[in-house]
Amino acid sequence: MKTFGLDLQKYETEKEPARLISRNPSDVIIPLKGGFGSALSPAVEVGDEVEAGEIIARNDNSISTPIHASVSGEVKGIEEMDYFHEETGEELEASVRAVRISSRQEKDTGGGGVEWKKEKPKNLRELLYLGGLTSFGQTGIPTEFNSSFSGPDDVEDILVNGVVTEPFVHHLIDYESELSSFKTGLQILARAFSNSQIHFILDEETLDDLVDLTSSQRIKVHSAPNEAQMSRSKLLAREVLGVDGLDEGGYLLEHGVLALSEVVPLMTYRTVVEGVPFIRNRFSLGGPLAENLIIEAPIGTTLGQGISSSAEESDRGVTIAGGPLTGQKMEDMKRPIGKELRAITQLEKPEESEFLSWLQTGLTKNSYTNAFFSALVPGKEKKADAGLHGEKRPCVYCGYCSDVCPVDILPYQIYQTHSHEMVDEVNRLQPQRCVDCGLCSYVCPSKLPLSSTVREAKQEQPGEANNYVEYEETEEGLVPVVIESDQGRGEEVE
Amino acid sequence: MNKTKDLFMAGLWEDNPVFRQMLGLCITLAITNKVANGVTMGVAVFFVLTASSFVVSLIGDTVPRRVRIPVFMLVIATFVTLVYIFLQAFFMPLSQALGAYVGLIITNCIILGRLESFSSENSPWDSLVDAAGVATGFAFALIAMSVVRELLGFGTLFGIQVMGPSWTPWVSMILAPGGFLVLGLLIWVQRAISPVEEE
Amino acid sequence: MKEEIWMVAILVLVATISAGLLGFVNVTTRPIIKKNEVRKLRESVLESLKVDYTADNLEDKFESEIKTKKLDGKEIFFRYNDSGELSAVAFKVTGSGFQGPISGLISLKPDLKKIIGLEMLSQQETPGLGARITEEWFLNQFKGKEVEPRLLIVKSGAEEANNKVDAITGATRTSKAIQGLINDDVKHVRNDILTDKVMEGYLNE
Amino acid sequence: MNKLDELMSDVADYTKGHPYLQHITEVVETVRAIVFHHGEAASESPFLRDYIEIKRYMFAVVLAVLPATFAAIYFYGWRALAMIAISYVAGGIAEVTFTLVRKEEITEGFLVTGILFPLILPPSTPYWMVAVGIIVGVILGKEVFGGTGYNIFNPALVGRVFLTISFPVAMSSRWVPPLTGGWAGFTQYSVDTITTATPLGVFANSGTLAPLRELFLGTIPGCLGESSALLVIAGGIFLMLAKIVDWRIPVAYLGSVFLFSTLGMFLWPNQVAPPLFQLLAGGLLFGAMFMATDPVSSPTTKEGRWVYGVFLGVMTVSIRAFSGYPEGVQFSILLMNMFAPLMDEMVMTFRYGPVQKPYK
Repeated sequence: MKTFGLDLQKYETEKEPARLISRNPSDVIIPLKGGFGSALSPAVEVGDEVEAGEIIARNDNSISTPIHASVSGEVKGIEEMDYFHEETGEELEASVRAVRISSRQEKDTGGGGVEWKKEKPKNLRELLYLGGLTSFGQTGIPTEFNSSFSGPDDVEDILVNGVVTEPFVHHLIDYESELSSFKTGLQILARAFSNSQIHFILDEETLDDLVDLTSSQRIKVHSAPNEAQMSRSKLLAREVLGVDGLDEGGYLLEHGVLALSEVVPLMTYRTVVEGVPFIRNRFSLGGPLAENLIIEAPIGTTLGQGISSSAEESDRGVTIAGGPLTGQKMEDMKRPIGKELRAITQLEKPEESEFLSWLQTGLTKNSYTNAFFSALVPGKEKKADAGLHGEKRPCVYCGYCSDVCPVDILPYQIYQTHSHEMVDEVNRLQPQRCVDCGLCSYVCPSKLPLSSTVREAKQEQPGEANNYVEYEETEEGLVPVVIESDQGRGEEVE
Repeated sequence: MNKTKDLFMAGLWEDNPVFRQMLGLCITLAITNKVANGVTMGVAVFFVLTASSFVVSLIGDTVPRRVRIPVFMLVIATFVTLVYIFLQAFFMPLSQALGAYVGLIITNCIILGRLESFSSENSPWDSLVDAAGVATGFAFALIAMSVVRELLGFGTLFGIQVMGPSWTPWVSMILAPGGFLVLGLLIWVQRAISPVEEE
Repeated sequence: MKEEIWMVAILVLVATISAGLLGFVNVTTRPIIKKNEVRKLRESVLESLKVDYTADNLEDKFESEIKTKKLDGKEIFFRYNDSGELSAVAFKVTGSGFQGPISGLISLKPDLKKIIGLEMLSQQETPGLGARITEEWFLNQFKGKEVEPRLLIVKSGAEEANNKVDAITGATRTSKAIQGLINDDVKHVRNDILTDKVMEGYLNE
Repeated sequence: MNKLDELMSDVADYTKGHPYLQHITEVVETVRAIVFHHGEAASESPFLRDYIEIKRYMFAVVLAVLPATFAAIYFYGWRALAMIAISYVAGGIAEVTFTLVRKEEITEGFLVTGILFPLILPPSTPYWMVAVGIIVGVILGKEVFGGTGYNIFNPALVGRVFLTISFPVAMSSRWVPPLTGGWAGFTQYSVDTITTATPLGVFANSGTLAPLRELFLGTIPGCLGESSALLVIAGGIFLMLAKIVDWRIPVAYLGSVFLFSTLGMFLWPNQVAPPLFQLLAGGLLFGAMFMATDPVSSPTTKEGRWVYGVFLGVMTVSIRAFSGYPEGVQFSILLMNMFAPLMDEMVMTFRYGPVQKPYK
């Protein structure tokens, strides 16, 4: 699979599909905040017995989504834990409360579903809210229950992103065995948001089997050509749906687009039809150090227990939440798995010392350029590790970063102007177009922090302060802050 | 005494007209391919600058502000013409080598600048010292540049062969580009020795 | 009003003093400057005619040996030997070089074919390259060369001939320019000014 | 090998504490970094990084000029190699001095400058001139601007042009005929100095064209590296395939030379040489493949690179036809280097509009 002339999938040598496995840990720790919305106060006390799927925290007055107990068992404790930014991975100084439950190892029982075809859209939205699904999307799924800053009528398009372009990241849905549930899930979403159009976007390879999905008028299936798309919802919204005005920045929801992950339709099906709320999350595990797995585990399972066997080896590898290009490094294996986790990638640490590496033929090295002999041996297994593969050097203006950029910005120019604090020049270069795909940093031979610099520049843009959800710690706990006005230079008062 | 020394040294080094203030570059670049030219021009500017500084400091208070520039120009022009005639009469070859540049001393910003900013408001003695410092600084810059350029460009100093007969002349040093290069390098050296204070 | 008058008065005063001073200096130095210029030209003439002179007897030598005539606006110097025969003719040759005008002084035998000597009066060629045309070794080459049919300045190492002079390495353009201006001016003088007929009148003093 | 690595690390540590030797710590560290690659993990996303690095990037260019270097030795003897060695040593000293004074890291860009520079010199250039040229190139072409990545001009060309205007005789009229047949230059040190002229010089003087086959193979006088069109093209194609240089610049440059010399041949038949001769003669191919494509001093945007290449072609043809210099590649590349940032700026203005200055 090629992305902008980059054959990133060359790194994946094992072609066997990922297996789906389940994990049932002995105890879970559930942060009272998952995805978009403020932190909540617990509705249970230490010593209480809880059932899997029982709501343990809820507040309809602030933007939030109810939190469920993900296993049946006894509440062992309510503790403070560090919180981190779900998109940027940045550690926040604030902390959230978390409930620790020890599992009774009983089989989860569904609460019995509803006939979704007969329900009113509003009731379906209530079910989504009560099922804990509304924390999805960059800014939450809008319902009548204060789950997002927008209302349900604001949603014009729902974009279900099934594109996978990063190496070692797998599709979370098995489109053969789970197709009917997935399809039903999409239909439920279509009914719940009756004013909107559902767009399901898949990469071409997977799409062929899914022709019958297109039977419904309300659901459109798009294919994203492999070479032209990076799996970023903003880019898909711009390129595939043709949503205008995204270059000015801001959340997708402000432009009427609700971007959802691939698992949401499946979880919707479970919540509405089977009556099981979103208590078991699904994520993919991949990378040279790990088996190719799709793991389903109760929310609150610690990372170490979630990825199990690989956990011991983490000292010789790097564990990344998300894909290798856009993910965040996970240092703490005790951190609970939240609702937002989609993928775990484990990469090896680089070799410590290599003799004259720049003279070596590099038969196993995959590279954007063909300066390695690996270019001549296409079938050869390609090494993927977490190394920088070189020293940081001044920019030599090779232009690789702008060549691979999917949104036609000039990362090296933004880097240069931003590091010289030339605010007007940075603004002119439109860093807000960036979709954080990380390809510029990936190809840079000078190993410059292009991607993070562009992100910084983007956040400094007028009106871009809210490109990432900002949290503020109040008496109620963490509350998402949406900054409406321009904070950039445009609003300066003399 | 200290003040006198400071005044002189400021013009000579810290505020060197060529290396620091970037004045008089036209002349500097044009004539410094031979040391003899540099020395002559240095002496000529020294004479014009000190003399006109002295005269202007004497009459500075008397001249109404509105006509001071014409008056200064007249004074400078007088001395420059004197030098020009003098050179033509007694140093014919030098006068030919320097060509129009002697006449152009009139428009040399160094001179008008010193008159305007210093001599017209200071005592004759201070003006004289200041002018002498600046003119020496200018001459120093000219000579420094012309030594490098003549040495590399002709292999000679004052026309005397010093680099040996097999020396290959660096033609670029004689031409304008060499002038720019040497000027740039010398400014670099000067600023490396006494760095410019950032404001 | 008073201030304006004062301004004018000052300006006039300064200008007067300055003009007076300059006038005085000019008057005193004019003869010297004039003399310098004449002397320079005469030096070149004598130089090109290969007349021995010293700084002291320059004037006498010139007066006694050289006759200056202005023909068709061109100054021509005739040299007569002791027996009154015309032994050499000298005149200016000018033209454009690579960087600017070049002017020189050429002296020829009375037949206007053989060069006695060449001197450069002014040039603006590239120092170290084209400007080497003022160097002795280059000018000395011209002695005894013939301008008939054409004087040629060729790359060093070429076949020797009566009308060939070595060029300056690396300064082809300047060398070509010199070749052109000598040939043109000599031809012009021979054909239009000092025609055989005219020459007859000058042959004997 | 690890022992050596440890030894170098110890040396670096020792110099760090030493009152005088501490100034050379950078050099030791750099040598160590060149010899041993130390795997460092990416500290922020993306965690997967491409294997291309500046050392390899620069080394690829050296690799690409190796065929031309062999040709230089074959045609002109081992003296060619001596010139390259001198260039590396003299330029290296200048480079190291500057990085030590500035306390910066030594960068790999010099690897390229050091070999490209001698290859664009006439084969009989005196050794001291090679040294002077490379030092001037490194200092005036690169270090005064702040080092690799900040230079406006191609350092090797700055050195070469400095030599051209400083020593016109040595640089433009002392060409030697190449050795051919058998082992040719591999068995001797240098070529006897028989002054001859380059094909372009011959054309400028007499209008005679050299046979294309000789130009293609390189058996005609010229600068060290540029003689053999064949090997230069081979190196250039390697660079373009390896994506080290952008194919747009050579293509635009050579294409525009072809176009404008065809045009010029009809308008000024006595001055403009025919297109194929123009393409193969002199330093055009070498310049188009290795000099004009220097990423630092050429435009970075694709559109800018097209414009750059086209202007280069016009300049080269014009200089060759109408100026006093028979060869115009060095001057046109240096001149266009100056306009490279402007071209990028224009592309950005087209793409994003002008810079808005709200508070001016």
